[in-house]
Amino acid sequence: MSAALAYGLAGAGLIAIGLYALIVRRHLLRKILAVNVVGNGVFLVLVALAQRSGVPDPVPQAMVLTGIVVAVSATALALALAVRVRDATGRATLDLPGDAAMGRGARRDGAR
Amino acid sequence: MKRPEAVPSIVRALAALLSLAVGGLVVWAVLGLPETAGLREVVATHMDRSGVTHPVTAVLLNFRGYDTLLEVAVLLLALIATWSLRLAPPDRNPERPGLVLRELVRLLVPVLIVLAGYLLWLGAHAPGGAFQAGALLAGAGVLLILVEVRPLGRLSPTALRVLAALGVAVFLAVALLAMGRGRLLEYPVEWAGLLILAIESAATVSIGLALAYLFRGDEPARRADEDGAA
Amino acid sequence: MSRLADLALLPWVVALPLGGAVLSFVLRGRAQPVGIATAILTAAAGLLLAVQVGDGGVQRHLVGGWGAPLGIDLQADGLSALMVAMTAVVGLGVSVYGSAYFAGGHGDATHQRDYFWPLWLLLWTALNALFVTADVFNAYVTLELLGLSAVALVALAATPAALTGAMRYLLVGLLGSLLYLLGVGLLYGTATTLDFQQLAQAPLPGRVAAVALGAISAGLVLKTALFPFHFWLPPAHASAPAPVSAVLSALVVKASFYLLLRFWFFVAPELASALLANLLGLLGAAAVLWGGVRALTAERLKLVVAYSTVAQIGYLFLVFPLGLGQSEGLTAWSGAVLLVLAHATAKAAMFLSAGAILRASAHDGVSGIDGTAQALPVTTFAFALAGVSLIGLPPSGGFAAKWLLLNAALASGQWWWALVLIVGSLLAAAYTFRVLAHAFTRLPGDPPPCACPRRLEWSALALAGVALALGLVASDALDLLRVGTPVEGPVLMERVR
Amino acid sequence: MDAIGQLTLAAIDGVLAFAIVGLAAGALSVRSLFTGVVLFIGMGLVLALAWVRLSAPDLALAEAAIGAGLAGALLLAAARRLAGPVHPQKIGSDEEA
Repeated sequence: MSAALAYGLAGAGLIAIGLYALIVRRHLLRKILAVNVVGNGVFLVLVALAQRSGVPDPVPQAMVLTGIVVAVSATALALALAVRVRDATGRATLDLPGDAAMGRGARRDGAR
Repeated sequence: MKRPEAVPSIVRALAALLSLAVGGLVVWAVLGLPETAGLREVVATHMDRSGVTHPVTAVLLNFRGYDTLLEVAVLLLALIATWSLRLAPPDRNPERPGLVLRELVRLLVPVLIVLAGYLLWLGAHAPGGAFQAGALLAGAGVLLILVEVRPLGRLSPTALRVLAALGVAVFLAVALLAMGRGRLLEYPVEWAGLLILAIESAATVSIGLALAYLFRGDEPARRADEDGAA
Repeated sequence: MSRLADLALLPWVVALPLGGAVLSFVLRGRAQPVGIATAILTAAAGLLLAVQVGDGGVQRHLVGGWGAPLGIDLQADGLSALMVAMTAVVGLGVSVYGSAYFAGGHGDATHQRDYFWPLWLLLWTALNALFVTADVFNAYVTLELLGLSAVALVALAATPAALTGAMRYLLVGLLGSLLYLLGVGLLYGTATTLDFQQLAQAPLPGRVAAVALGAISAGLVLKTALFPFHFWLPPAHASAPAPVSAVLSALVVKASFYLLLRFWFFVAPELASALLANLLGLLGAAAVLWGGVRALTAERLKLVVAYSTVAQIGYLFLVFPLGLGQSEGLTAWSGAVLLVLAHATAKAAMFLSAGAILRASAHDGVSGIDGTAQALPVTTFAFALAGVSLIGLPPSGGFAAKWLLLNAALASGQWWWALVLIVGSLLAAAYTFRVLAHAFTRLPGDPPPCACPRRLEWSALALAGVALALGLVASDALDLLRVGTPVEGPVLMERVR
Repeated sequence: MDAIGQLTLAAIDGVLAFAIVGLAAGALSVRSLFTGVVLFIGMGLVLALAWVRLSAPDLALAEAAIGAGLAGALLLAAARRLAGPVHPQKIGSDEEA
């Protein structure tokens, strides 16, 4: 098994685990971690598949470097928003207390 | 900390199925990819006109510099967006940070700043560059925040905003100036190295500042009342 | 027009709003004048670009002078030009509205105004950059810039509902972008290029291309809020400040839809099986019905308008079964793109008028707007005009668009899609009249006072007017769309078989 | 490179790949959020080693500094705030929402 293949498979694994946790976990911090796990999985696949012939290709590396900076930017905003959501609603989940704001849609859609 | 787990088991089962399917498809695709050398050769043949000798830096700041311009804008956007949320200022530690920690930070911060400068310069011909250097600067900022010193605390809020936007501003200005003689971001070959260094230096400052202030969360108010030496 | 042909407008439609965003952030107290000036310049550049493409054909700009696959190219064909022009028109209307909406009033207005401008200009940057990029990875960066600025603008409302809606929007958007990026990586792994045109010409081996396009489509469908992935849209669009709701519904969901069109009509039409096209059409049909029913039953005014967006997005996806691999493809293609334009202007007008109406009404429920026709006649008129286009009554842009889709459905023998169009229009009529009936309910006594500057009312009316007039200039828009068209064939304007 | 050397490297790759997936799974399933964040940071550090093995030293540096380092600091700070007291603050009026 080549190095590229091993990491490519690990990337696929991260995508699957992260996707599952993003849907199933309720706490916002955990959801944010899950998105980051998916992201790291995608990055691994990107670099690994450009590495199969053994020579490094700088273009996917530059793409992933861009991706890492975008990911940390998004994570920072997501964390700030999570803190803000908790300050406003008292809980760090996507559920709104009561359905004051959304009407019936809140319960149905909020379950996701 | 307790885990709020009220997700019905049917949702869990469906999520598990979906995740397995997605993971399986990715594996299937990865196994089916042809072996290519990618654009390595194309990059290599154009390196002499890029102004730098490290291929990743050449791609990031010259060949695909437009991506990087937008990427620096994304980081600035994250800072603007976070500031727009108006978080409550971080809780103050009830006891002052210990003397050991303060001394350690006093020692580490200059080291990190020097290292950042080194990484920035290194990027032209070896692994390194603005993002890694900016992260080190931000690390120094985070350390200062941990001992309750606001980095660049003597600056006015407007000056802080100028520094945060410097990376995008310089990058965009260079890109547009290059258009005077050619196309967007088309550096004259003999100037490419210098222009890239200028862009990276400005970007390093902005990246470091943005990341450090993202750690802090709130935008410093107009009156700077809590800062010590920085 | 030789001077115009020489202008390199492609970089400017991105550079202008980006520079304006930076400036409005740095000069915080003067964010608004900077923002207005930038909006005018950006809109002018966008409209000029459309003229340039109409006169001179497809425009291309090699950033850095390298050219794909090494560098990133910018390109505007008819489709891109129409999208940039649409953004210019809606963007200008929203900017005028925003300049009045965030002024004065409660104490937080200054904070909102000072952040609205840099965030909104960054969003405009992202939209234009996305519409003119010829590079699939660059499109990923613009998608992230778009998503994050949209989320921040929703959160500007700072209510619990808006903050929670923004959070969900962020998580869904990030997942969508990452799926897109995964597909882009796989495409690069097989074709060694990131350029749309070169990808279209490269041989894409079966299974990798299938997974790549699957991931890209899944990510973009999630971001476009196609049923059943619409769950995040109503909470976000309905709880944002009114000008932001307008931008989200009118423009932001169209950006990911535009990329779907790029991939399925330009890059890999040969990979689109009838099964896939019909599946997308089916989900679109479900969206039309579900969105229409929910809009009809929603209690809050802005939720009505948001669910109407879910329904109207559904129509757009009929382009896949009607346009891909059909001999009447160009008719459906023209209809769908025209509907993108018509919905953008009409929905922006509707959200903007809803924002003004809510300022004058007792509460945010549909029943709370009783009597607004007396207090805000201009705004109520704008809402009604926008409704005319959403329903698809002549002579509006919505009518021309649905007429084309209807012709495509009948001419290709797929009458069941025509049924969806008709039922959807009836639902649209029902929810529009439900709102208008309340607005025209006379209240005893004087109309309630409203802190509604004229700019709030007239900018909404102007956009509604554009939506209406679009039907009259539809053939000009379709001529522009033919520049670099991926679909051939006649445009069945006249007859229904 | 001799056979033993290649085998050793393959083993290292296998262990790193497993560690990445294992740490991610742990980060997303462990009971305590703090532990989850710490495991996530650990995953970032192992990922940096993986980038070295994939001949991407730029990414290794960036991952260690940004992906694990700064994102880790952000996550830890947020975890602390999310576990701490709620800061009631001005929220927008519902009049418009």
